Amino acid sequence: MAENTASPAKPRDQSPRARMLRRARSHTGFLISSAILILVVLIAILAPLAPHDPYKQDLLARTVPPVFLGGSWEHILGTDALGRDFLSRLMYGARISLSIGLVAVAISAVIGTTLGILAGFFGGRVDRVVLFIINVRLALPGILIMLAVVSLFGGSLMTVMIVMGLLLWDRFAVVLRSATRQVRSMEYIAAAEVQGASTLQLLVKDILPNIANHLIVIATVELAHAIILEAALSFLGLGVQPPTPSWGLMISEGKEMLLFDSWLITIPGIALMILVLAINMFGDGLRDITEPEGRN
Amino acid sequence: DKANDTATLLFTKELDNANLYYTTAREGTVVGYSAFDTLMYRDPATGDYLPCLATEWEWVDDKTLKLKLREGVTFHNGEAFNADDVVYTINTMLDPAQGIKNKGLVSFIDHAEKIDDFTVVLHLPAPYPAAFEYLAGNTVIYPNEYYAEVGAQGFSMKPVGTGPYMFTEIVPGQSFTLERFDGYFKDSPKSAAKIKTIHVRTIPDVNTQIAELMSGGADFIWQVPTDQAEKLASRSGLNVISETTMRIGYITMDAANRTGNSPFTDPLVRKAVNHAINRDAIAKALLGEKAQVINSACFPTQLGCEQDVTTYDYDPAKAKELLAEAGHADGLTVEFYAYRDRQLAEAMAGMLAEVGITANINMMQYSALSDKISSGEVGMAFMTWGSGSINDVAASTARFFTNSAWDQSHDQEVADWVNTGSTVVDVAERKENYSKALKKIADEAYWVPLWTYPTNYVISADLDFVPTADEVVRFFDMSWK
Amino acid sequence: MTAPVLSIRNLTVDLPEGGDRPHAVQGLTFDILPNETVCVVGESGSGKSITSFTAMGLLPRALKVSSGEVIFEGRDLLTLKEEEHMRLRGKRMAMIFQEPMTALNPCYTVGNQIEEVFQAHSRLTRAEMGERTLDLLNEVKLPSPKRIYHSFPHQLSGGQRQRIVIAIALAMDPALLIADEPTTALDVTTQAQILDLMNELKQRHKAGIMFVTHDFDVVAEVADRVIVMRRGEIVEQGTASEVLNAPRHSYTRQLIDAVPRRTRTAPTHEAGREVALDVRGLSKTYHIGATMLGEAQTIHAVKPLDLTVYRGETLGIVGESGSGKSTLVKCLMRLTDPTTGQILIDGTDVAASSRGALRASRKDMQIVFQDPYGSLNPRRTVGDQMVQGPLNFGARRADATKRAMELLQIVRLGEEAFWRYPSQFSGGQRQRICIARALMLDPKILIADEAVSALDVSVQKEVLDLLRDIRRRMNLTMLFITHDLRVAAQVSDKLIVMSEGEVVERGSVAEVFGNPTHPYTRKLIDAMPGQTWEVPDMATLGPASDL
Amino acid sequence: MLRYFVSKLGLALLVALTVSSISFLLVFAAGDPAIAIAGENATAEDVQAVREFYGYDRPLVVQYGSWLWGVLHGDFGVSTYFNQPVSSLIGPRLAVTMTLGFLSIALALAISIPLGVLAAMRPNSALDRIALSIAVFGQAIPNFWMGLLLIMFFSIHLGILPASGTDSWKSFVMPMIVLGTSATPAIMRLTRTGMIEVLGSDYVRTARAKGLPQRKILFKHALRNAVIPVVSLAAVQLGFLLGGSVVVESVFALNGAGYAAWQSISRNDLPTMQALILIFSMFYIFFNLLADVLNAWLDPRLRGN
Ligand SMILES: Nc1ncnc2c1ncn2[C@@H]1O[C@H](COP(=O)(O)OP(=O)(O)OP(=O)(O)O)[C@@H](O)[C@H]1O
Ligand SMILES: Nc1ncnc2c1ncn2[C@@H]1O[C@H](COP(=O)(O)OP(=O)(O)OP(=O)(O)O)[C@@H](O)[C@H]1O
Ligand SMILES: [Mg+2]
Ligand SMILES: [Mg+2]
Repeated sequence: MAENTASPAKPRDQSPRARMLRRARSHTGFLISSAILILVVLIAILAPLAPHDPYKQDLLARTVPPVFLGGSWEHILGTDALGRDFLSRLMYGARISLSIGLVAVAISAVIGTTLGILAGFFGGRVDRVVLFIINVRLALPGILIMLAVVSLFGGSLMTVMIVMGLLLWDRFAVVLRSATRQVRSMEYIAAAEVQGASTLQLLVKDILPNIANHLIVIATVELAHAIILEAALSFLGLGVQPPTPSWGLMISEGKEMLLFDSWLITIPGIALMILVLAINMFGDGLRDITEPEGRN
Repeated sequence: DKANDTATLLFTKELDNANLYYTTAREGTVVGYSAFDTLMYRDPATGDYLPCLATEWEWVDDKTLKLKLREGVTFHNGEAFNADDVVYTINTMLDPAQGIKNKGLVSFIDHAEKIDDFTVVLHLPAPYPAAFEYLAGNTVIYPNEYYAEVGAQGFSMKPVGTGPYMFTEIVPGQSFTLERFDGYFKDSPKSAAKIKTIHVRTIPDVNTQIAELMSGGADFIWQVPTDQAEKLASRSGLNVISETTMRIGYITMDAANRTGNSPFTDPLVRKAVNHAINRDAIAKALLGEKAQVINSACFPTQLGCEQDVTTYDYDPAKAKELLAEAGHADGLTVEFYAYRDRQLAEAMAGMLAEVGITANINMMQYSALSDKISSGEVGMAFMTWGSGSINDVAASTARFFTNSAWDQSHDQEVADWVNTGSTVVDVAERKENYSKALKKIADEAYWVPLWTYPTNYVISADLDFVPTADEVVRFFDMSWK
Repeated sequence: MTAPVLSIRNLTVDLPEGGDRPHAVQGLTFDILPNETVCVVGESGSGKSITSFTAMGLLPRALKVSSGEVIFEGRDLLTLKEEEHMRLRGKRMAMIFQEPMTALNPCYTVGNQIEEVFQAHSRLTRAEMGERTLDLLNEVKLPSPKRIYHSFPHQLSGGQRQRIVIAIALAMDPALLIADEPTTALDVTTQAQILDLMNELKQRHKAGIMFVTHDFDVVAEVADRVIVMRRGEIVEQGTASEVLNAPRHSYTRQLIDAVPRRTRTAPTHEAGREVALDVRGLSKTYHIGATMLGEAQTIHAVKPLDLTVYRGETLGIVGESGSGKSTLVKCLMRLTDPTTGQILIDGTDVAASSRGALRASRKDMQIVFQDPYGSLNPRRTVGDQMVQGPLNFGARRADATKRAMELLQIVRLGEEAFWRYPSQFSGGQRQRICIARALMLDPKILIADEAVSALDVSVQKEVLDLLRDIRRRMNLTMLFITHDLRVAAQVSDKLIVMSEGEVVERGSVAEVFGNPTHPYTRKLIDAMPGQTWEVPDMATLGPASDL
Repeated sequence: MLRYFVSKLGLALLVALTVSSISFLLVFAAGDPAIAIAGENATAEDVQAVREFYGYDRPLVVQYGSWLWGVLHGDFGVSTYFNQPVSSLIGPRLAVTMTLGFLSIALALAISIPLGVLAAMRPNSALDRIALSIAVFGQAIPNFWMGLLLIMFFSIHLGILPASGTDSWKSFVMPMIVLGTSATPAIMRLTRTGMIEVLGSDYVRTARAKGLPQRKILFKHALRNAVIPVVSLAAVQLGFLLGGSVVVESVFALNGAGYAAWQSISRNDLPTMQALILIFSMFYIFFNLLADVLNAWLDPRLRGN
């Protein structure tokens, strides 16, 4: 509860970053999710160390179950419908899924942030135009547009990333617009302005650092969103092209056998879920850690 | 289910239009057999043409066919069948203003002429040997008065035919219901309907279909992927039947260099691709026992489908050699398009990779891909073709090797043979021309002919049904055990 | 002697771990009698609000009472069950809060919000409730109670809302009324009315009132007894006249000494005849587009006005909230473009200069804002923000840094402040940083927009002293905006009084205070609280008792 | 007030117009619709004939103009795939999707608001943690997987719910759960933060000081204010649900508009797709206006005087 007790700020410790790190160290959710994310990233980086070639098929060893369901140690997580080693595909899949998410989010972050900051900073006509663009974007049923574009250009990894990037920027724009507006109205911006700062300086030195926390938090939300979305596109057969092993594609390939060899969908499904869960928890943690900064 | 004499059938795709001249989908063909009748009927077992709405026919000359019609047949709405219906149906559908979709059904006819109430003459613009295939296939006869009254759109919502089943309800995209037509004419080569109600629902997801079947919500599913079908076979209460169909798979390669930089202009490369793919292994593993590897660019039972052609066995070493000879010792990267059977495409791409051909798979919607192919932008594609269940090379090879937009080889010699084969009437002559064409196609390795597709049917144990090889589900052949 | 309404015995409330001190309040002991107003004063954070909340049972969860008793009508509130306490709240004890703008739920009519009290604590019928509510609205002197009854909070002014809050508090005739800075957010005229009302109600309802404030003028106006708190402890208590006129504790003395005198303390400045700033016909009109709130609006925030400020002079600009003071300043600084008029500095018309030319002229005029928390970028070090200005105008970093160090010394902060972040400074310190930053560019004119309003009196005094000092040292021209007449009187050479975007009065401090011509000015001066109280001269008092 | 709505409506129309032209262009870029219409057996001549028959050989602007003119007269054209008027085709499908959309949003609100309120009452308590985990979980599980799992459990294992179809209310239970849980996390989070903020607000403190019971404070004073941003979010989410029900509709074989839209995309069924995209965007715009009105009712500050 925020009883407005403006306690006299005591010089206590160093930079805002140092205080953030201190808060981070005592935030369990943040620590756990960071650990998971680091693990996934490591797996993605170390994918070349996978036990098998993820593309090497063996039609005589199809759908071998994983070790714990009676398979062999040769294929720890079994093989898929074309006899490819599941563990290896899963490891490469981490790479694909993460890069899809990251690239898509990078693109949308650039678009959304630019629009949001412009609208929030300049207001007036610029704001109206940006709001209109945001409205148009929101009114367009995104997933349908995505389907249309992917079915047009084919679902190469690039297309999927770009299309998602071009359609997921709305949240960045909306949130950063209001965050920028808020920061814009702060007196330190006026102060910098009367000190002769140029617009670019204001944007880069004063606005951006103060909205960076929003940016990062949304980026995590959208990252999770993009990864899930890729899975949905793959489900409809319009995601990444085979044989590229994205987790979404693996789930969608496994879905055929859901009723019989359910591990084909369960393993990548759980992997995906843990990743998305971790990203979301990470985002929540980040929000908790950075939020109080807004006050002073 | 058996208790209320209603069989529920699940289809993956919907019946887009119950007015059969406006659909090219398999579902239309299927319904056509049960709700309508054609002038003739082809016995699925023997391949003979039996009298149906027409009782007798004779060729007056190469281009004129005279038919005697059956008397005493009535449409579902009570309208009597006579020559007016036949003439009206054919001439109406030939009118370009109608904008029908499945032009092939009538386009071989110039016009129909009424001689008397039960005699009509069909005038063909040119000799057309495969005419009976169509007349016995989907060139169904509509009631003229009713059709004139409701028009094309009205008819698709409430179609009326003479078939053993009549439509009672159509929910576009979702389901349709057929009811036994008790006034079906006695002497029909098709049998009368046995089950009272046939309810066909569209469920796009195979898992959901299986779930419905296992939970008793349906009696019949088909086109089930082989893996699932095999697993379902062990379940009690369900029967799994696998039956061949006329659909073949093939890889087409841009031998005519329409894309501008095609490596496939070199026959060595095309042969290498042929050698690289282990069709047997894929067919066996992924399509099941009923799948047959083919070597000729047509379905084996089709009239004129020459079997004695050059074959290319699985030999990766040879493939590599050929590639090296063609100057691609370091390998080759191509775009590989496909519109269905992702797994099969993947398996083939995997094999191509083994010999040094990196095939980047591009899965696309059928329409988008056919657009791309016919505008000459595709180097290599994995396609399938069902010949519209027409048992004649005219419906398969003839489509792909006559210099049309679909022709990826543009071999004038082949085109001439195929055209002759499709237009002369004499069967021996036709076979000879097709044979020459198919031999050259195989020699030149324009295609990689792959395999035939079996269809897996999974039906509840209560249901008695024997599928036919033409991929047409005849509702009137179904009965309860 | 009558029994006290509220009797606090040895109360200690703990602060959560990591706070700046272990206890929010410690060892508090005091009584409140019926028909008595007890003022609790002290600097911000001294524990005034925590004490009130403890009595009301509204303590934030993070805080825990560790010892003591709060006896109300014979019962210890601290051992009471939550439901019982709930039944007392609003009925036997009531509270008024500082911020009237947000104290009422925006979604319900004020009538509804008053009636809720009756619903919770009485068995009146609907009609009776309505009647009682209207009576209350009358009692707190709201015009046309019927209309007010059906109004939503946003349709009322701050002063009107505060009356509603008071009406809510008085609804059940409570024995104890706690008012936590009930007038701090209001302007002087409204404050005067509310204080009158409080005095009147005390008599009528015979309630004991605990009145929390940090303003000694207000204390002088309403208090029977005074309690002075510092850092969670009571340092002094006594009757109003004892504490106000003969404070014993050094802290109390310090507080009272910081109260601005109504007379000018700064030595009269020999203003030159050189014009530093000449403003002609300046006006600003805001256009608000139609929103869901209503039709499009045109607000004449500043109506055409003329101003002349001479070099070295301090011009005080006073006026109540919304009178256009800040808008005027924003126009002068060209933070917003004026609608009409000229702003002449050294013969250049700033109002007409292009963006580029504007940057150059910005050097001449600098500003210090009201909010010490909002006017420093939390993500940049103090030094970084200070040197940015000179760098923008082409100075070398080394020179700028040197200058910054000097200025930090001048505003009495160590050089190490240069490397630290704003969050590590208190409000007063931040305000000094802002002043230093403004001086980095060697401006000719310094504008202070409510630069001390957000600060505690003692801190306020320090900053004012600092400003005075600097002004003398650097021969600065200053525009000093405030709504506090005492502060204005203390620092200004000349005054202008603004009301509804217009200058209604101008002249020297003595002229304006001594002989106000405009009725608005007169009203403003009359409304100043604590007029009867002369701040005692600390030098005449004996040694402080705590020494 | 009225002017405000008129201008807002004007803006909405402009948005709709832009959306429709964007989708129009997109659909045209997606390949020659004539080929899709002509079908598998068509020859090049057939395709050309179709092109002329449907007027796809006219300039794009002309086609767009005539389409728009038709729409203004309530005529969305004829589906090239089903060969039926689009309006009669999509009517029942929209009904299915709307039913599903409303049920799902209702479920989402029914779960997320109480949960959000409970979580906000004691931030960082066990209950709060559980609520947040539910939220995160709901976000992390792909819709189609959850759908198939539900089918496995309720249809095959327990046999109490139909796996597909729209025959009875039972058919909507599982789709509603899947779609509803996907909308839950965002709404719950917003309710929670909103409630936390409102519970810390001055007017709630005033309400406490009045001695009001907890129930009344929560539901009368706090919730109404906290729910205002939730209304806007729910409107946006509802718009998304309608457009995004593709996956769920295909899993549960619901013959809805989302699935139809997707199918029309893959079949180049231009008129149907155009109509659906337009209608979805109109829904979005309409729900947002509706949310504005609802909020104006909830919050008198947003009303005119
Ligand atoms: N919810 C809370 N959590 C932690 N500490 C708090 C909380 N509320 C107040 N405090 C601390 O308790 C101390 C006393 O605060 P209190 O609000 O009583 O001060 P005050 O005298 O009312 O100040 P002001 O004049 O600014 O209102 C301060 O140090 C403050 O930081
Ligand atoms: N950006 C703006 N848009 C529209 N109206 C504004 C804007 N800024 C100020 N106003 C209006 O202009 C008038 C003058 O405001 P201004 O902030 O100058 O008053 P002030 O005297 O500084 O008040 P305070 O003492 O509260 O700071 C007010 O009615 C205010 O509502
Ligand atoms: Mg306080
Ligand atoms: Mg102001």
